Amino acid sequence: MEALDFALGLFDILLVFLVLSLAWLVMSSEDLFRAIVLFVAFGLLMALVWVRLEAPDIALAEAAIGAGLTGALMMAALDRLSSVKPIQKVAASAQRKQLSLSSKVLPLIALVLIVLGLGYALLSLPEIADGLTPNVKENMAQSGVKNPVTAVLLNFRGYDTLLEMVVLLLALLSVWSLGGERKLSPRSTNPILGSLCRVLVPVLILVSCYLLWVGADAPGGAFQAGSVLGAAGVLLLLSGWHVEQKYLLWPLRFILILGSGVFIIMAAVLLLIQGGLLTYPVAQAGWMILLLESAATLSIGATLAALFLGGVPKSRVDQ
Amino acid sequence: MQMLYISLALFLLANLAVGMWRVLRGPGVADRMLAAQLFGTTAVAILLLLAEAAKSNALRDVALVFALLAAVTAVAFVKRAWSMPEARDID
Amino acid sequence: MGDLLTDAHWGVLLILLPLFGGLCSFLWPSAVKFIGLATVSAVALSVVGLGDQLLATGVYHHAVGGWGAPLGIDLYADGLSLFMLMVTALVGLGVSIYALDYFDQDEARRFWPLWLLLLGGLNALFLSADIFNLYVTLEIVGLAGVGLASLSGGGAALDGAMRYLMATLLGSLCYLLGVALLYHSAGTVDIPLLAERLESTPPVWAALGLICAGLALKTALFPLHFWLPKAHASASAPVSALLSALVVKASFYIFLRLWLEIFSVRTEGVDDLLGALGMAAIIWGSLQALQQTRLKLMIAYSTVSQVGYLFLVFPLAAIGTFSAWSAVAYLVLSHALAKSAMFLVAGNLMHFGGHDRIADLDRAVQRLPITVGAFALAGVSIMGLPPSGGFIGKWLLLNEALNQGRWDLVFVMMIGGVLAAAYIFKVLGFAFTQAPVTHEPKGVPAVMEWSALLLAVAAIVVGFLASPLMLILGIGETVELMGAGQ
Amino acid sequence: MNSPMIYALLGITLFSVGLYGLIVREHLLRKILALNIMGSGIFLMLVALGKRSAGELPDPVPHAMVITGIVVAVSATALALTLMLKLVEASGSAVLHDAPKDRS
Repeated sequence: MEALDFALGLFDILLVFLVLSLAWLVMSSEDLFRAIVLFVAFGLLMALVWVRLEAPDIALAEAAIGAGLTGALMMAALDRLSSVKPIQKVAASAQRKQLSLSSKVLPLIALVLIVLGLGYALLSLPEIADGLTPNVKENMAQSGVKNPVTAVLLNFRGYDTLLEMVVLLLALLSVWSLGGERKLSPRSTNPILGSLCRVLVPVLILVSCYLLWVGADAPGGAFQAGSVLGAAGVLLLLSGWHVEQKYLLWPLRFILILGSGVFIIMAAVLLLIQGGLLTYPVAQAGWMILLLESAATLSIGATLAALFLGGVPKSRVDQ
Repeated sequence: MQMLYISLALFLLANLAVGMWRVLRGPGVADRMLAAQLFGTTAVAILLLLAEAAKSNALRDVALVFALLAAVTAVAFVKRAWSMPEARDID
Repeated sequence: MGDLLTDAHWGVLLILLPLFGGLCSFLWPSAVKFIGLATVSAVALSVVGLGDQLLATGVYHHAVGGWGAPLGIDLYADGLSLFMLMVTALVGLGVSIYALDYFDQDEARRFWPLWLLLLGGLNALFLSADIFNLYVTLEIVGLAGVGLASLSGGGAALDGAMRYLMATLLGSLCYLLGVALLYHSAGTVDIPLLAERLESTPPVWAALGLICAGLALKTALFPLHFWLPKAHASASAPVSALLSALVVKASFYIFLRLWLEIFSVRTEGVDDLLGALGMAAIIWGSLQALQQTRLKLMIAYSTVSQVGYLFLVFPLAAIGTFSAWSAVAYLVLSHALAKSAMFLVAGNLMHFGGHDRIADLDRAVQRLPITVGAFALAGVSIMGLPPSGGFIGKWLLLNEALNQGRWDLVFVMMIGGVLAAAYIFKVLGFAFTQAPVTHEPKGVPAVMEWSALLLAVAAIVVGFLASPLMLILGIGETVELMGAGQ
Repeated sequence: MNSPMIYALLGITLFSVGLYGLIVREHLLRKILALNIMGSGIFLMLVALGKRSAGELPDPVPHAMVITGIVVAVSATALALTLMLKLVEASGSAVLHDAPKDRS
């Protein structure tokens, strides 16, 4: 047993070292492409950290978002950045020279001080603290689900999740209000990409449904399922997916607001019936939560894919 | 048995450190991308080993999502590499 | 019927209505103006309903999901929350009416969903008793604010929006780290429970510092104001009004709420530091405002200085009196009304002349008497002259400073008033003179002129409503907390 | 020192490294990466400290908070990236310059 603990301890220390050096390299490497590759690697290792911290729900979300979608988003942005304007290099590098030693050393000293101060604060926290574990355990039977994280997300603190859906929608509204229609790229002529897509997209959708369903009892749930669905959407967009213009107006908008809409309507209905915001009747809580999660999954998937597109989508047929 | 899984996971993690060096050194975009892909594959392997060690189904799910998403990032990377073969954006 | 009205969940409605309206306006872009105005009016009525309820029953308390703290999230409204909701509804109504004519159809389709969701986020923020929930509402307010700030397009607006986004995200992250530390110190994120359980330990200290820094950044307290002038000056007029009048106040409200309820573990020094920063903000902001050649930048810098006044309360209230806290609430109210009126006036002048150069206002007073009148009235309140709302707030604060013998504060407030008079009269002066180059002005729709005037008049009228407003502010336990130090 | 505490300390170090990058690096893409690293650090600290409970299971409430936090982070990142691209289109620079004076 001791040897096992030792091996795990070694694993932890190596992992911490890797994560920290990756973060530092993301900040310090000169090349932006390299920084993004390192950031994706950082996300992968963060998912391992979540596993070590017994947080498989977060590991799933991180695997889908931190290591997957964010990387794809950054890569696409870098791609467009270099196609927009290659002249900036000169001006920026000229400005870099002006950065004197003091403007780098002072923040570095501040960084060390912050780490020391916060570290001291952390170490003076009590060794053992239960947090809200007992409260969650006590009320699990009334929550309608068996996975404690899902119970917190959709029931105990469901109101936060409602507002979170609004945040997601707001990000998209803000992106769209920046203007600019983005044409869906032409269907890719690359046969490898096409066949990859044909295999991967159905699998991703299937996995998404699985995560949604399993989320009630085991790690998984709407956010993870939605992220995987969003990844399927990103893959379709990358391979030049073709949608008719008519689906891009009303139906798309409807799916985008479905998650927050169902949440708000459910909240209002429960307020009328139960006299409380998002107070589920215990017997019905299970399917109500599943309904909310299904709507949220669709919206999250659609929103993430639309965010990846980065503008109001427009089909090429119209051109 | 558990000890074996953990030791293997540790070994693979050490492998990642070497892979990181490849990302840093380059020299080409393709090297970096392949190294990043190696990261993904190794991480999946580590996850499966940890899943076996902990007898946890949830970790197998995580490995599955990892593997799938690695493919999506790969496509995003490849698209980028095709369109800009020797891009160097210095900030 | 009477029972139905006092028993209704006005608080919950205040959150759900604007969010629902926001979704509807996104789904039916052709009816945005109708949906928008209907929603904002309904929200205003709900605030009245909530006020009626609070006057009858004291505080409003609702355990979301029926769980109750610490497991669940609680909604909570007392006099201070009601006060902020009122400010939001008033300014929101004025700006909404203005926006009807300001935006063309395409801009309106983008403006209304963002504004309605922002309104929902603000209301949720003022009603929350849970610091993690407050983080989520802060994100709603921040992202909606960024979306609105970039609405007018163009390099300057995008630049301002980007600065704002960076500042607001950094502020949120600092706040969140503070929340994490507090949660692990006390095992709850509910404000009343935190107040009971927190002790003066290093993690609580670190949390206090992080939360104060994050919120000060979002409130644009000197020297963390660097993002505000560009973001507020380059947005379109109704958006600038909303950002300056409401969004900045939202983070200040959280600051105030946490200060009153859970940061009683603080020691001396922090409040003096905040007071010193406030004084610096007043002087620096006013001097910058005086130097500006563009009207909107001048108004934005004036916000920096007026935010400074809000922070003067912390050293004064260390001894703890109700009048110091009511002074700050009064300042929030009158600044929100006056500043939104000023930005709307700036919008009118830009619409009229196509620019906002102060030196080229070109006898605007003859052609837009209502608009310039609105500016003058709003200016009276900003300068703190009687009988305006700004006067009451500053007078209460000054009185408190005199009582406590804080001559430094008295001195800075006096200087601030003189400088404010200088920059406001500079604008009025140019509004009377003829510009060297005359141009063909465009007419300004009456709705835009009158809504600006209405807000400016309101900023004056609140000066006469001191006793009912104090009554509202006194609802609930906060009074005891406010007077606790006496 | 036990392993959750090591990860918690890693969390605050990541927060500080991100903060350093945010202040020192000028390219907006780098600043966005920095904000993401700061966020990851906070999430890590939040969850790691939740493992101090006496029972077998870690505290699920921070887990839920972090999952929502990750979604907020990705939406803010997407918005920031789009805003950056628009800004580059309009001004030709992916760096926020402090303009000397506004042309009036």
